[in-house]
Amino acid sequence: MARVRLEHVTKRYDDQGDVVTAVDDMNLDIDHGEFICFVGPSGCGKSTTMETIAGLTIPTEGEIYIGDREVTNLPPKDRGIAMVFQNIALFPHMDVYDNISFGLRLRDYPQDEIDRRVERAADIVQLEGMLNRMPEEMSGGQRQRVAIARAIVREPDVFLMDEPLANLDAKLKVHMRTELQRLHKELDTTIIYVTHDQEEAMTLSDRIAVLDSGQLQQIDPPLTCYNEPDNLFVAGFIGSPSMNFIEGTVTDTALETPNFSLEFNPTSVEGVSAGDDVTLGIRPEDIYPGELKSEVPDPSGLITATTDILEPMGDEIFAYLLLGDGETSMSQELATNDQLLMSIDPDSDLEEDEEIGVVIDRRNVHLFDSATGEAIVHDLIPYEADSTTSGSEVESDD
Amino acid sequence: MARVRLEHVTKRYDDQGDVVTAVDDMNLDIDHGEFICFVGPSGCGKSTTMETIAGLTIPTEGEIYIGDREVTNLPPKDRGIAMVFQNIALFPHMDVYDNISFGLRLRDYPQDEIDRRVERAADIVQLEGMLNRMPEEMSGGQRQRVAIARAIVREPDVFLMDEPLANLDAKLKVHMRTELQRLHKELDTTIIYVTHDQEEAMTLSDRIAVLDSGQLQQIDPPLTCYNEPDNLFVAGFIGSPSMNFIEGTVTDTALETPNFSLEFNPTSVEGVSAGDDVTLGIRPEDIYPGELKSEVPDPSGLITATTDILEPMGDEIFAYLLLGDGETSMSQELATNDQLLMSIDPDSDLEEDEEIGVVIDRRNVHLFDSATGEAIVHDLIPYEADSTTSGSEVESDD
Amino acid sequence: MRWMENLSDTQYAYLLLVPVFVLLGIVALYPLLRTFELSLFALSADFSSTNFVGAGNYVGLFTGEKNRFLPGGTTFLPEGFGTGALLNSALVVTIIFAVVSVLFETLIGLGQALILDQDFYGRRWIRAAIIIPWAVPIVIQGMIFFLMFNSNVGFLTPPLADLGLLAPTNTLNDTASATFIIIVADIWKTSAFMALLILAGLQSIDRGLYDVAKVAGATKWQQFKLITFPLILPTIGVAVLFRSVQAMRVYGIIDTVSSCTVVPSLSCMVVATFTTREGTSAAIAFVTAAIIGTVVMGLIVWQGEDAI
Amino acid sequence: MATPTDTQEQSSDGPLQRWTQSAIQNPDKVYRALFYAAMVFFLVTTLFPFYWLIVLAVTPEGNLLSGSFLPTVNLFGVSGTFPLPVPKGFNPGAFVTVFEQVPFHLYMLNSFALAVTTTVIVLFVASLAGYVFGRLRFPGRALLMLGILAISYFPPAAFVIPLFQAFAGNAPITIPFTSIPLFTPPRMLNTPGSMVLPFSALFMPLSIFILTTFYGQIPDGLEDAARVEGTTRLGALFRVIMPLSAPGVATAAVLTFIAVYNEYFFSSIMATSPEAAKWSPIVGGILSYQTQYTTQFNLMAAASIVGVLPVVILVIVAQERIVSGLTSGALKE
Amino acid sequence: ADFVGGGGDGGNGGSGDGSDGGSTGDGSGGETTTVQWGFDPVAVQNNGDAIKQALHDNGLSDSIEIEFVPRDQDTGAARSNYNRLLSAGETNPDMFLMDNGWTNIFIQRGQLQNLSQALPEELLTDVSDNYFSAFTDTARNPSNGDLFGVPVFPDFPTMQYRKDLVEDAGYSPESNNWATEPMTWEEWSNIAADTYDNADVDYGFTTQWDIYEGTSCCTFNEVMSSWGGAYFGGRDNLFGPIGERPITVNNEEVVNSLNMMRKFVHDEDFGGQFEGYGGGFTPTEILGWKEEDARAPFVNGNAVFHRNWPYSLALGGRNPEETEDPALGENLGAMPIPYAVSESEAAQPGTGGSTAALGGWHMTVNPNSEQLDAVTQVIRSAMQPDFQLTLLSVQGWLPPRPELFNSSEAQNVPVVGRYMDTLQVAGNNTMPRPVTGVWSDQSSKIAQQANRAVGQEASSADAMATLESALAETEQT
Ligand SMILES: Nc1ncnc2c1ncn2[C@@H]1O[C@H](COP(=O)(O)OP(=O)(O)OP(=O)(O)O)[C@@H](O)[C@H]1O
Ligand SMILES: Nc1ncnc2c1ncn2[C@@H]1O[C@H](COP(=O)(O)OP(=O)(O)OP(=O)(O)O)[C@@H](O)[C@H]1O
Ligand SMILES: [Mg+2]
Ligand SMILES: [Mg+2]
Repeated sequence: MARVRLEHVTKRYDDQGDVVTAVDDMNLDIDHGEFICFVGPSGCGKSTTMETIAGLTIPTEGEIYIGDREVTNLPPKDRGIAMVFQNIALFPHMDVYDNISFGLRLRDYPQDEIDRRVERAADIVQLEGMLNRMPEEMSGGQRQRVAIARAIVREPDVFLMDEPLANLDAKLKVHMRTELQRLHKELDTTIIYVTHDQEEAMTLSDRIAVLDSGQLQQIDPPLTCYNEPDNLFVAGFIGSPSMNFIEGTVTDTALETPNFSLEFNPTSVEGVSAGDDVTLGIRPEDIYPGELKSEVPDPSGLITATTDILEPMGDEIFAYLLLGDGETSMSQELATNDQLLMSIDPDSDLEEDEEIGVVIDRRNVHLFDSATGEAIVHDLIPYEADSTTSGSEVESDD
Repeated sequence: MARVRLEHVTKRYDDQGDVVTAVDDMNLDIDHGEFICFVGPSGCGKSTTMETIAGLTIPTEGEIYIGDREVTNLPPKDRGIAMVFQNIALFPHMDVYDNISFGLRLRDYPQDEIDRRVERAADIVQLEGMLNRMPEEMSGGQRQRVAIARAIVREPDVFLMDEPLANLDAKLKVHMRTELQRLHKELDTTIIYVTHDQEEAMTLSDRIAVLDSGQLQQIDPPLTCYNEPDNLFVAGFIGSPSMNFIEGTVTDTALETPNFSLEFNPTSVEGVSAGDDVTLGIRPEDIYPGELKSEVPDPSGLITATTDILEPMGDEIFAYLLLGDGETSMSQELATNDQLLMSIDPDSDLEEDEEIGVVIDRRNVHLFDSATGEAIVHDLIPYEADSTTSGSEVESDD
Repeated sequence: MRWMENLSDTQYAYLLLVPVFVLLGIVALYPLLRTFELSLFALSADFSSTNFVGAGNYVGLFTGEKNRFLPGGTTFLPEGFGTGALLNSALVVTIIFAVVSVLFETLIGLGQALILDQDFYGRRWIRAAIIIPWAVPIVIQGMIFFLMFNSNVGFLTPPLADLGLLAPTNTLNDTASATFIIIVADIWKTSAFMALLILAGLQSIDRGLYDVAKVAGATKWQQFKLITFPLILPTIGVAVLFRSVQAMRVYGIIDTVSSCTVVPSLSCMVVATFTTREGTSAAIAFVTAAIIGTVVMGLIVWQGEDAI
Repeated sequence: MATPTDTQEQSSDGPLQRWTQSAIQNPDKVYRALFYAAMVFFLVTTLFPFYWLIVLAVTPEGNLLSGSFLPTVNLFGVSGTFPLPVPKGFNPGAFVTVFEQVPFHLYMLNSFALAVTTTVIVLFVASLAGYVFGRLRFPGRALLMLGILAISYFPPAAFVIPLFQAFAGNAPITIPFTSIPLFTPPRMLNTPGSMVLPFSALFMPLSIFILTTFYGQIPDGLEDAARVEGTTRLGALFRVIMPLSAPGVATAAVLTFIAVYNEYFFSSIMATSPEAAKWSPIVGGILSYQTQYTTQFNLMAAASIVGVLPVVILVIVAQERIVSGLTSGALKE
Repeated sequence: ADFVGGGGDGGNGGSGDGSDGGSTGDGSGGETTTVQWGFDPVAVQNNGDAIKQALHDNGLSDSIEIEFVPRDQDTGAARSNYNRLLSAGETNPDMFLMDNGWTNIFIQRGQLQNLSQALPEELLTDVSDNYFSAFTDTARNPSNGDLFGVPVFPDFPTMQYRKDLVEDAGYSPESNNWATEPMTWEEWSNIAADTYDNADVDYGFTTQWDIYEGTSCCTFNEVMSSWGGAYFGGRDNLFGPIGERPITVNNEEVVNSLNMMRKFVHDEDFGGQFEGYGGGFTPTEILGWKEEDARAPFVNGNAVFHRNWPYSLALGGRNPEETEDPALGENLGAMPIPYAVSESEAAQPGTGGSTAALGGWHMTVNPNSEQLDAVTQVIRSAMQPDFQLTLLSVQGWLPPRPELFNSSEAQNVPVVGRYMDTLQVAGNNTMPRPVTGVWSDQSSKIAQQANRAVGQEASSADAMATLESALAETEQT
């Protein structure tokens, strides 16, 4: 039973007196058979957490349990894990076959069993003809696939995968994703997975763990993270393009922002009261051009905006809108009060530098406490009974 | 003037008698100041092509021109290029500052100029406080950012970037993308860029070059590649999730596929005649649930299908549909006659294993010659004058 | 084996070092202690027994009192600053030998290694050729050079004497000339040692780094200076360290080409007094080790603590 | 990556001009030329003494010490001294005599056996130490390394007397500075043990330092990967770190092997007489061509050529197995 | 006899690896006892079986088996080896062959079996009465005269020359009895210079003057003695007492002897002192020469005179037709080393006249040996004149008994036999090196200064002054 638990795990690197806390008091409880994705900005401690679970790094503090055993100080080989390394780490002196079969040979599997498994793994990662290549003779993606194959032949209790698909093309990624899901089911293993690809995190995981600066921000099923982010950080991090954030103040009847106001009744929403400073979060897909107002369940009033840049993405277009007389503010901060990103249908005939009106789906407006960043509410106007008549509200999706 | 031209460039590796053709008679003409993305499956020759341009690999055949000079045999240092390597390749014995400033120090830039540029580059890649770290003390993404910074401080005529953002999280990717675009404009350089991220390719590039098995498949602006793929390979490769392919035969009045038929007039479409074996391509966003039929400009007849798996992605849901009595065929081939992937609005209340009717937007149906894979037509029913009334056809985008 | 994996780094380190400790303890440490014990005794006047003299042997060395046991006119410390006095001093001769030979061996070895690191047709044969000197036993190396400069058949003395490098007659009994010849012989043989080690360092460098350097605009020289050299520096460090130590203990080649009377190295002094004056010999051995230790500490400090 | 292919074809200027022309266009040619010049220089300087050895070997014994090896040549009336030594007479029989006079092959076998055993022991023990010093940080590390290094400061003679007495096994070993007996060691004189043990100890420090350097440079990532795949730390050392440090390990092995193969000081002492049966090594064999007054330089030369060649061949073979630039492609750094 | 081991015919011995070492510690098992004898390696290799057989032929019981243990070729290495063996209390080998140059040091350190106690009286008397006494003295304890080694063979040099060349120059060695009547250096040098001028050879005289034991023990010692000089005031002080004997190297006679060598080499005149001498016929190369370097040109016909040991006679006297090595055959002549002052005029007691430096080897006994009786038997057999003649014939080793020099058997030994007369004269005029506990410290200092003087790096007087003070230091105890 490969339940994985981290209790108060902390890892500090002492880099010539200047201490880096890579993992900060991390508590995690991952069930047997779960598929967990770690996401978070670069340098937030994902790989380090993986390494402590693998036993490659001994945590400065805290304990780690796999199954029923405390494994904090157990060597990696006794933890029943297999790992795909972010840096790939193929053995350069071995060919692909030897790299893949390394772990099996260590465990003295019979030769035919090894052959069988290696073949199957090579098949899964589509490297059939390359078993005799040396790592240096392969492309980046091929190397990464070898690394994946090396882990999956082992069929361990826990898989640790650190960005295993980063160097693969979209098609192969999709393929590998399916294969990983199948493996996950077949082998009934626990998988801990680091990725920067939100789509991957969304499709693969049972729960997503969002990390920042070594701290766990939220761990929840993908849609929960998407729809009900615990705090500003998660809200901004999950979803691509990112959620729009606008600072505002709660009045008795509305939410006032520098460029527009949203009517709502503060008393109907728990945790909000007039006078509060809040940050408003709206996802790009919850903003609509004015002419579609009728189709939005709970539209806000028309907000005037100017289209700035249009980024066609094939299946959608990102429209960067400027609110009010706002200059394009390229600030790095979360809240970009004067800017809104809207995603629209590719057939749209919107032009750059056009003045348009947009509406916001108030049902999908998130509110966060500006001071702490904690989420207050995820639907400014809550879904009501009328949401059962969904048929009419569902927009055609293209 | 950093126009980059490849003429009949071929690169073969002789791997113990077994010849690998990494690049196969590649002809490319990249204008000064263009931003070109190379995309293609893993191992298709992207990195190798980059290396020949950089001068790290001498092509087996063919010539390379940068600006007005033939550079085929010129050493890399005289080509006026900077490169971000797929394998990152930081100098392990130098700290971040030294890694970034390497190229400048070689050219004896004055110290304050070096400091200025390093600082700026570190700023762009958000590594300000880490200039004294050694590579081994950094996370994967941080290393990659050092590699990017090392290239951008150089301000060369041509940038070669081999998956520079693969290990960065979505937010940072977006940030880096903007920065790269700005750099591109500011420095007026030519950028050749390898990526697996379609969004990246779409947003960044002036033209996308699609490679497969060492051969150039298509080089065109992003939307052209998306909307008018030259052949089955490009059609299947560009766009995520991938285009649906269904094999069919042309009759006098329609296109017959095993599970449905699309009415059309073969005579109205050049290159098609009754009796041809063709492959039908439909993107997931051009398939609609039956109830939205009215809103589709040129809908096909209702096609019955059963929902198989629903994959919620946050801003959309991928619905895997089974046509006819088709079993889930997990074939690796391009055409999956019994399966359709449809992307729908996340608010939809579709359930798994539900029998529904779907319609296809016939205007966006692509036809390919089944034998050669060449595209025949990209709009089965061509856009007509009525398409000017676009306002009504644009669906709300969420 | 499980318990081994659970040890802390320190425990694990010491555990793995046990075989080293055992081996070196038995075969190095124990004899050294015994030899040190010997160095505290001196032969009695009638040669039949030894007396405890404490540090007497050591003091005698530095006061010059023990010089009489050293071959020929050799002194331990120089007795003046004239050329003759300096070349009579075992310490000075040893240091001259070490400095000059190690310097040239490093340069030549580096050059050879750089060549061997290239890809070219027939590399394995060139490599063999360059290794040959190292495989030649010292006796033979001595014979080769002895016969090259021997007064009957040596053919190299006249041309080199014309250049003023060697004394034209009695060459192998002239300290300066003999030292020169011995240094050349040593360079011939041990440059290969340097070359082998440095070559190994070169071969361990990730070739990818050169790609980066090339693209960044590094010339060959800059690639060498900024990538190759810093990356092989630790290897060169080890090579120089050990060559210096070996050179400071030079004996065999002196004995075979010339003699310890003519080119008095420290090790020569140990061997020369070895059968007759154990105490003195042991004391010289320890003083030699101390001197080498001082030089090594110097090297380490000079190379930075990273050397260790 | 690859070396440029010289495909330029030039107009029909003089060859030198053509070369300069292309050299200017392609500085690699200049490097190449310099490279070959340097190579030839090194080849000549390293091989000349060896050539001299061959000259000595084939010169009949009686001619060795009389008359110059530089023959006077008379070319078109101008007589001068030929600048290269050439054999005075030709007697390849020396290579046969070498084996007739003493069982030289037995001496070679002795050396070979001693060298192989020592090399194996040294590599094993030094690998452990190299791993410890190269990859672990622990208190006392620098001090221990200095201590191990210090052993090589001592002239070999400093070890000999006590070791000989211990290996003679005639009297119990006493605690140094006392006469308290500990135990009587087994008699080891004239056995390989009495040579292999001191060799191992004395050649150990060099190998430890070499391996420390090389093992220290292997990226942690690869050791991590091996451990996750199921090796112990030691397993990772022998399966990944050692093979990856192949150039360093091979060099340590070659240096140790050759040093032991040609070692004479200890073996001449631990073999109480220079007989092949008493494990006297190759140099013992070579020296037996020397008698109180006469020295058969030709036989010594022939014997050393015979003795050196196997080592050189071994080295070539060993080196051949070492692939350059082993770490490339291993990691995304 | 091809005793230096050059020829291919020497393979009969099997280099001592045959005997399985079965004897080493396992006692004598009743019947046969094995006596191990550290022996000359070339002799073992070439004639080991013949020598063993000769021992048995001379009365050694068949129950005693001899096993020769070849020692190191280099005498210094052999000495170190034996020193180590004896200090480690080794019981094997039971007997050693020891160089007279260092036997004394083993005696002084008490590392050898006192044979005066161990051997039967008759053997001791035989040694005292019938052996070259100067040679035997190097095997005695100088303080009480106890015998620690029995001489096996002495070695003394002769002045060898090219009969054909001197005859061509008008001299007649036969009629002037060169072979047995020593001539003065003055006479000799004129002959040498004269012949050198008349012959087409590169060198008039080749000898050894390198910085090595051979110069201090022998070549310099000879020349010095023949001038009536000595290191430590004459023959009586050769073996001590250290520190109480005078140091006489800085005396006129020694300086003169060196100046004479300089005359030979550089044709220096020293204000007319050597006006009557021939000069300039000796190459500077002697400063770097040992025996073989000096012998090579001579035996190749490129020198007139040559000073060397009997082995050189044995090699060079061979018929050139019968050997591949260069040889001179009947053209090789030998005479005693010339002298400058007669014994009666000598400044130091016991010196003067023709002087041959004394080399040679003794058999000594390991005090830890567990089979002294068997060893005694071996010594007894090895002392038999017949055995000694066998050694002369198979190995070229001179007999240690003067009387044997005259025997017809000795005269009949091929090649060396021809020079027996000369060797006998040399044997009667030997001068041992002054071996004491400090000799090894002194030897290299002597050689170095002698070399410097003849090499003109310092005046002979300065060199000897330096040497005098250096020797004085070594004499302190
Ligand atoms: N040194 C080599 N020897 C043999 N084959 C090689 C060598 N280097 C590359 N190849 C092969 O050449 C092909 C192209 O490699 P390349 O690195 O250009 O691919 P890529 O398009 O960059 O792929 P990826 O996206 O996986 O990085 C691959 O099939 C690869 O296996
Ligand atoms: N050996 C080390 N010494 C000092 N700091 C380190 C060391 N290793 C990692 N760090 C730091 O610890 C932090 C966490 O690193 P980690 O590798 O876990 O990040 P990550 O979440 O995997 O990032 P990425 O997505 O970029 O791979 C980073 O800020 C990194 O710089
Ligand atoms: Mg990471
Ligand atoms: Mg690539």
